[in-house]
Amino acid sequence: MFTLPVSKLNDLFAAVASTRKLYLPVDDEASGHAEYKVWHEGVTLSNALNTARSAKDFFFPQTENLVDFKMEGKTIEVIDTRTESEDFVVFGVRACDARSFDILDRVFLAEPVDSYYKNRREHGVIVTLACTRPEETCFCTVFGIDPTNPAGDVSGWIAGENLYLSANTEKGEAFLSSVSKLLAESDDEAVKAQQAEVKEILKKLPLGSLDLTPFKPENLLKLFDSKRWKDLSEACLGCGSCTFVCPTCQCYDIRDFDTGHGIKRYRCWDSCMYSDFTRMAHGNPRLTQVERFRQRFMHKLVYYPSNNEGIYSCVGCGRCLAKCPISMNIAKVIKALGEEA
Amino acid sequence: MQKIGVFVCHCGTNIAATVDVKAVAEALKGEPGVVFSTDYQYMCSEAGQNLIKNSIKEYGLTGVVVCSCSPRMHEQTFRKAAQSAGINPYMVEIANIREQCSWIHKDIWSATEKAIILGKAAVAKVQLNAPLTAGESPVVKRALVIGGGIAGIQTALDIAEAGFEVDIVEKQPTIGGKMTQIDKTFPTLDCAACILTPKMVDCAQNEKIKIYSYSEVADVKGFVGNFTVKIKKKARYVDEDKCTGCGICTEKCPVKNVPNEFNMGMDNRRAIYIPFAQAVPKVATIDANYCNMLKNGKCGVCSKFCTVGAIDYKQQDTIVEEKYGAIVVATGFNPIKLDDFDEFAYSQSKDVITSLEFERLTNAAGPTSGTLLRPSDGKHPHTIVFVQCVGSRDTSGCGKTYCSKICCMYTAKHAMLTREKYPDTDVYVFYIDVRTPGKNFDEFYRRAVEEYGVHYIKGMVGKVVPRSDGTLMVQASDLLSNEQLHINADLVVLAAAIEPDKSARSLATMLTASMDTNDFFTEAHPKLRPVESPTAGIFLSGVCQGPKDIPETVSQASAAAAKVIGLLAKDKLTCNPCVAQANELMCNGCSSCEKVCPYGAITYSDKEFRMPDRTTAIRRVASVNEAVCQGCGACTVACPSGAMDLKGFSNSQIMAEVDAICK
Amino acid sequence: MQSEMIKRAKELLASGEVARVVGWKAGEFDYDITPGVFTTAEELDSAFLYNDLCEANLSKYMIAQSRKEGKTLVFLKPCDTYSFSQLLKEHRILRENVYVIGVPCDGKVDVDTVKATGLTGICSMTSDGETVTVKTLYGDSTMSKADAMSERCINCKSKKHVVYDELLGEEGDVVADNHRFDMVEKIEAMTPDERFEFWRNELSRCIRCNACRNVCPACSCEKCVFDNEQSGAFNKGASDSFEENMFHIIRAFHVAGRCTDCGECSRVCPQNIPLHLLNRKFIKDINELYGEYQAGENADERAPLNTFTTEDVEPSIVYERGGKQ
Amino acid sequence: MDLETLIPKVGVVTDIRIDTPDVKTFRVVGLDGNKLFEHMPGQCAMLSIPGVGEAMFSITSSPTNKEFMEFSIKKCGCLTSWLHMMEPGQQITVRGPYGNAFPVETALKGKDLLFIAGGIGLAPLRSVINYVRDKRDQYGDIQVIYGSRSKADLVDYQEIINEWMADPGVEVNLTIDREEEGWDGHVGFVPNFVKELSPDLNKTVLLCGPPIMIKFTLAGLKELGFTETQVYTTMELRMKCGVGKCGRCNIGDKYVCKDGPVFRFDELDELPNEY
Amino acid sequence: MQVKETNEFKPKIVAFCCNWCSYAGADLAGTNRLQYPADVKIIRVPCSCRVNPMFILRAFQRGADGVILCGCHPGDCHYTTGNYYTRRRMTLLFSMLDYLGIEKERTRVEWVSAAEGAKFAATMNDFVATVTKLGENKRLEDLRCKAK
Repeated sequence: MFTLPVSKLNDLFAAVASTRKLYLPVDDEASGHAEYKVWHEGVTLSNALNTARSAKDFFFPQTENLVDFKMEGKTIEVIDTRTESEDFVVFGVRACDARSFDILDRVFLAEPVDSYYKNRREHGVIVTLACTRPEETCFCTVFGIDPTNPAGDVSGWIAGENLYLSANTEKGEAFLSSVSKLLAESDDEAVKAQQAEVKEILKKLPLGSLDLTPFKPENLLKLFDSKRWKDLSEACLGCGSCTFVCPTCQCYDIRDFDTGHGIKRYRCWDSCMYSDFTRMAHGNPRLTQVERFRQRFMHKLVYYPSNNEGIYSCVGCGRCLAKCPISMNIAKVIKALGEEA
Repeated sequence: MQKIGVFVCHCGTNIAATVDVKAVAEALKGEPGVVFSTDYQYMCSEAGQNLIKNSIKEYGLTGVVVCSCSPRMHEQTFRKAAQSAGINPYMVEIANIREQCSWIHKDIWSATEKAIILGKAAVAKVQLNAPLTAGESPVVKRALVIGGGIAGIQTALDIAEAGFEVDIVEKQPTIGGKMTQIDKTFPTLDCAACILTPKMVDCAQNEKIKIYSYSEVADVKGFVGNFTVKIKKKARYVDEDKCTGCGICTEKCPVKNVPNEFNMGMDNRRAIYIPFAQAVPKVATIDANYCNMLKNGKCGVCSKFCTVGAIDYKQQDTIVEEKYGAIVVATGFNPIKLDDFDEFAYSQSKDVITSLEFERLTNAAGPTSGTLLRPSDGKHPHTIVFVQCVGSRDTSGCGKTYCSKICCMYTAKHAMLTREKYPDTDVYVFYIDVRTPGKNFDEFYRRAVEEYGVHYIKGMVGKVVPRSDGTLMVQASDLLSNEQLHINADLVVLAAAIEPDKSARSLATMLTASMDTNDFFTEAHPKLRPVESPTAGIFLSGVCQGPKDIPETVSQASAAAAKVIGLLAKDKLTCNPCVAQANELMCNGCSSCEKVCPYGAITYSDKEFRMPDRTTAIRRVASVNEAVCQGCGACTVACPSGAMDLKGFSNSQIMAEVDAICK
Repeated sequence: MQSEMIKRAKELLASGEVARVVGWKAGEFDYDITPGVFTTAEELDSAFLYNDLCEANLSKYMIAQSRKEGKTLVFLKPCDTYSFSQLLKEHRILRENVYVIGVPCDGKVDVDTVKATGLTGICSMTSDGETVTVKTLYGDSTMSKADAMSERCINCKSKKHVVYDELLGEEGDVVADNHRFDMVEKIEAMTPDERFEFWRNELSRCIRCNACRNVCPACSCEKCVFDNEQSGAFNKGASDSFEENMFHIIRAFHVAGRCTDCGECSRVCPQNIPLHLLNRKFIKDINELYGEYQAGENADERAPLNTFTTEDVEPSIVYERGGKQ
Repeated sequence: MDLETLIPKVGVVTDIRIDTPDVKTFRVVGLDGNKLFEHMPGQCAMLSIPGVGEAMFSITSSPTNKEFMEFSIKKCGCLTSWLHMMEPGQQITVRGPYGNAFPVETALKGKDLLFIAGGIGLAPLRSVINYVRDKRDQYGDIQVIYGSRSKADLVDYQEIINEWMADPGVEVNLTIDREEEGWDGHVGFVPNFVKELSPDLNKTVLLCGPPIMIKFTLAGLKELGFTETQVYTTMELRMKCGVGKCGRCNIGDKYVCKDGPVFRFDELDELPNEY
Repeated sequence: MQVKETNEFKPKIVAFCCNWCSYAGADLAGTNRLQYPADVKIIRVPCSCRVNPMFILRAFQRGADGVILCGCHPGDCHYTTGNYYTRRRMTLLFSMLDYLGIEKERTRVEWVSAAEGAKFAATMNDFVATVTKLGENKRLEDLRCKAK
């Protein structure tokens, strides 16, 4: 484990930024939120627990160009516009978001590999930061995530006046060695102490005791047919805010845009909550908001785990709890369906 | 994907001198959908048109772009050519490379570049054109005239003359309107009744004309060529068919104290009455507000005396429904109420009267049998003051801002006639301006001043004060001499402003015809379509459209009739196919489009929709009456969802043009 | 108030007058209240809630609810009644199927406003009308209710119910001297560059989640132009700064003259974009150029964009007045 | 850069056959004149005209055809309308193959096969039919029951008449919904026709057609004594990526584009009824 | 055709003209050989009230540097009321664009009658000059459409 006084954080950021782009949570005055922004001199790390948008944007951005076409007469030219991603470092990722990358990996890196995602994933180094002041909306522990011991290429803690860093992967090792001049070797006493302290707070989290046991593949049809979906979804506006702030939601749309000089085929986030998500010329298998609402939670809690060794596609970051316009969320769904089961 | 042919016209050298037409034809070859592109000396010539026709056949073209002069010039020509070659005329688009390109640019390079872009925009538009078919709607060969004054009478007579049936709806018991109350007409001074009553009789006798007197329009549905109108025939308690108009009932009726509106309330009539001797139809009417029998069931005198048994106390209002192809509005006017003009003491003194009252006082059929006598004491007035512009050209808020147009002339007439009949009277006319812009009008006015010695004073009357001796003290200012005047008058005559009849507003709503802020009906175009309402099939006759004197009214009435005849002469109306169209699946039923439609072409109905989940839902959706819509497109922008689109100028077509131009 | 509302709701349900009740449902914490539909007395007893934290405007739900079998009872706050009335005017709600009970509101406590003061881990939050007591994982604190209210409530435009079948509590008045245009004026006073900078900074955060649109009572289109591939305005991912501008300009334009300024768009925006400032600009312009107009207030008045006068100002007014150069 | 499945190849439409008033069959090869890629019967490909749209279509030619691929496409939306307006020589983009295939090399091997199709539903089955015809010795009896609205709506009619019917090992039963002039074959709906024909219970069924036809045919088959494990079908849902990532086409935990489109009916029974 | 190389900024101007007045006015300008820059391209619409704000934004997206809308003079609309609606809609739209810091001079409404060929030409000359001075549209552009 390595350490660096918090007062020297700026030097660390400067050293990293001298070789590649460094992103970190920064307080945004206009929104009052923390957002990931590129570090440059004068930018300071946010104290907020987490960013309003998740960290998935780094690997799965809101929109990205897939391929260009040039059309002339009857001919089509396919132009592969992909370029090798720049190296970058994301500093200050929380444990929940760090877990979300594993969940996204299982989708995008499964065969056939999504090269756009992979490209960025390979060029990004994730430096996490342990949580010290969880919020009432946090329930990552329910999914077996330890917010005091976040994953990532490098795990980080800010305890007292010091930052502690510990590499978990080769990429992480390389990262630490690239800034080794600034770092000193250290024991993990301070980290352990902090972990113990935070764990006491974690015990008090109001959503820490959500029970996931009913959500298993063998209950698929039973959960699907639950009577509760109707009243849970009744007020749902069918907007996409939960899916767009969610670090694990990965549905996307592919669209063509005619620039006047050619066609740009791009992909953008899509939401299973949207009424036209599955609409076809001759019908729609998910006609009402009940089905769409059900799909989102069934996917997170049943379908995804059924295909991925029981891993839930939710990390308990609490963003959707904070952002849903009508305050309906996965915690309420877990409770409601759990009661029924 | 269309198969488009592009035809670039040289227009001799008009285009070819500044636009490299061959380069344009060549450049457009590469556009999506273009399968043939060529240039030619004169596209509009027969040879040029044949080139288009032959190419349509040879290449199986589905769309045509002609790069030539303005579409205002030859769009019709090329559309017809395309049609004769078997494709829909609306699959033709014109790129205007003459008026909007070759004629305004000198530099060949930039003119050619622009011509190519305009051509591309036209190609992009044609790509999205759809064949359009002009709809047809049948025409009911019958017209309705609302209002039976001189305007309505003239219109009805002219229409009937052309052989079409026409109905007049008049809310009074007789037709004739305001003109019946007038004594003589300017500038010829012929008797109003002498020229009007024969026309009234003509109406009654004309087989093609049907008069609904004492009736009102209750409801109007439909559109040009095909209106359905409900007419409410008010109960007159007299069987029109039986009544011979003998008048015995009006003499025997015991209720004698009913103010006679024909004489402006200056004498009385009975509860059963015939408005005046020449009334058409000459049928008695019972005034239910006064009739003892109708009020408390005690009397029945008229019924006893009626030899033909025409009296029917049980008569009810009835509704008649008729179909019409055209409707003429001829609702006329009324003098404004003068209650707000305290300074003239109109409500305080009987001897302050309006000009229309003055007309009655000088009319042989009037309350004084034509002798000019003061209403208060029946004495002959020696000093008469006429005040013009009472409530006209008034920006103070109590009157009307517009000029009532007729007052200058009738006041001159009154002044002149007074001086002629009673040379011993002093006549003063107070005016702001004297406006006499008609044939022989100014001569008429000058005669009043020069031959008859009427005292015309430029200035306004400040106050009229009734005095204890029965005279009226008129305080006024002479603006020319800048003096304050005090005139001791026996009679003051106020030239009250005229305003549209109160019934016009509700009628306009029924007709979806637009009105201005003064409640005058708006014409479709002030210069080009002055007798038509913007709402197709609605025509305007007389003062309902704006203040007019009799000659003007009659000419407008005939003009409206001519328009109506033109419409009724058609068996079918061809509609403009470039009209709005509502996509019912996207329509919210919010009524925004309906609110901005100047023609009332949009209606709403609740329709049942089959939902994807096989349930049905009832939704309110808009639909456009293609016969009424004129295709302005106001509704398409008012519609937030884009459910309303305009055929021939659709959102996607215009955006395709935008894209092509900005590329 | 809450118990009174429950009592009336139960009565109306029991009498068969209404088939369901639309109100607010309690959540996990005090502040995460969900709009809910109640059909039985038991449901009302267990979850129905009305307090200083019930922010959601329930009027838009009535579009769908009023098309269900039987009448629906809905509780509307004063500002919600404006949205409701506007929807009625646009024939989106079947009035005969709705029973409206107006309920008083003297400003709602907004959790984001409370969080913005720096409080985190809020597990409970209660208001007694004067003071808000906040319990967090890290200690308790209190604040005055005024400090806990969002801008839209501080600048409340009206405490009057414009439509109802029944009113609980006292009827309030239109708040004439509100300061809701202050921020618009501030922006207008900026230079064009500053304004551009300001809005770019705000709108670039948009994630096009459609929360603003879907919550907006004025945005009730059967099919939104932005979702319609054929409309020419199809726009899904905010792929370019243009699309961010386009979406918000056109959305504001489409609701211009119809927006009642309920403020739901800004409340629900996950990115805290002050979207109401766009709508308020239109409202302010309309008030200044065409006379005071409050959407939803008067059922018969024509919407300012659906009418005109021949004396209207010319578009060139924009060059002549407006903000700094 | 890695190979990216979302980036399509360019295909040239070399031949367009008009099958029915609203179905055309498009022959597609690569720019080099060769087949774009190999596939198995039942698999699909994403066809697109950039700027217009992209959609999944079943490959209707048999893998045994080494020269080209064919797609029979019914005109129903924006993209398909464009495809129908194309002329030979037009280029389109193609990516795939996607999804699973009918288990021609495993479960179906050596079996007596009964193909039941309605309307455009013949398209995915045609690939299998021609595949097993080309490998005739590896399969048992082949029976095709095919129906459509009218004679003109029978897809691949010429091929059915000229090749399948001429093939001694293939029994073809055609039906149309309503009587019409010039048709002396069977008249009636497919589900009833199947019941009338009462095929052998040892046959494995490959069923494809409109949802309502599938529903009644399946019921009919069960009445006759067939079990769900004997019947295969192919599904169609909205797809964007084709590789199980965009999140659209799932039925429960199965993605139609990846785990399907071919399902055996007993598999579908375990999934939510959301298709 | 020879391609002329030029470095000076040539703005792209879209002019929406109503069929009855302004388009005829533009024709008249042509008939009278009144010059205005070729940068102006006219789109014919039945009435100025047909112009949806979306068209204007679309033009900017696709690379227009200025958009001008021409209609009949208020009171003279062929459809009686169309341009009154245009006037309100565009006033509000332009005000909103200005509010967003987008150069208001890039948008304009002018009333040009069928008789005002000279006014049409003068208006276009003036508008082109104004937009040329402003330079390229940067604030309401879509970068995807700009890249060649």
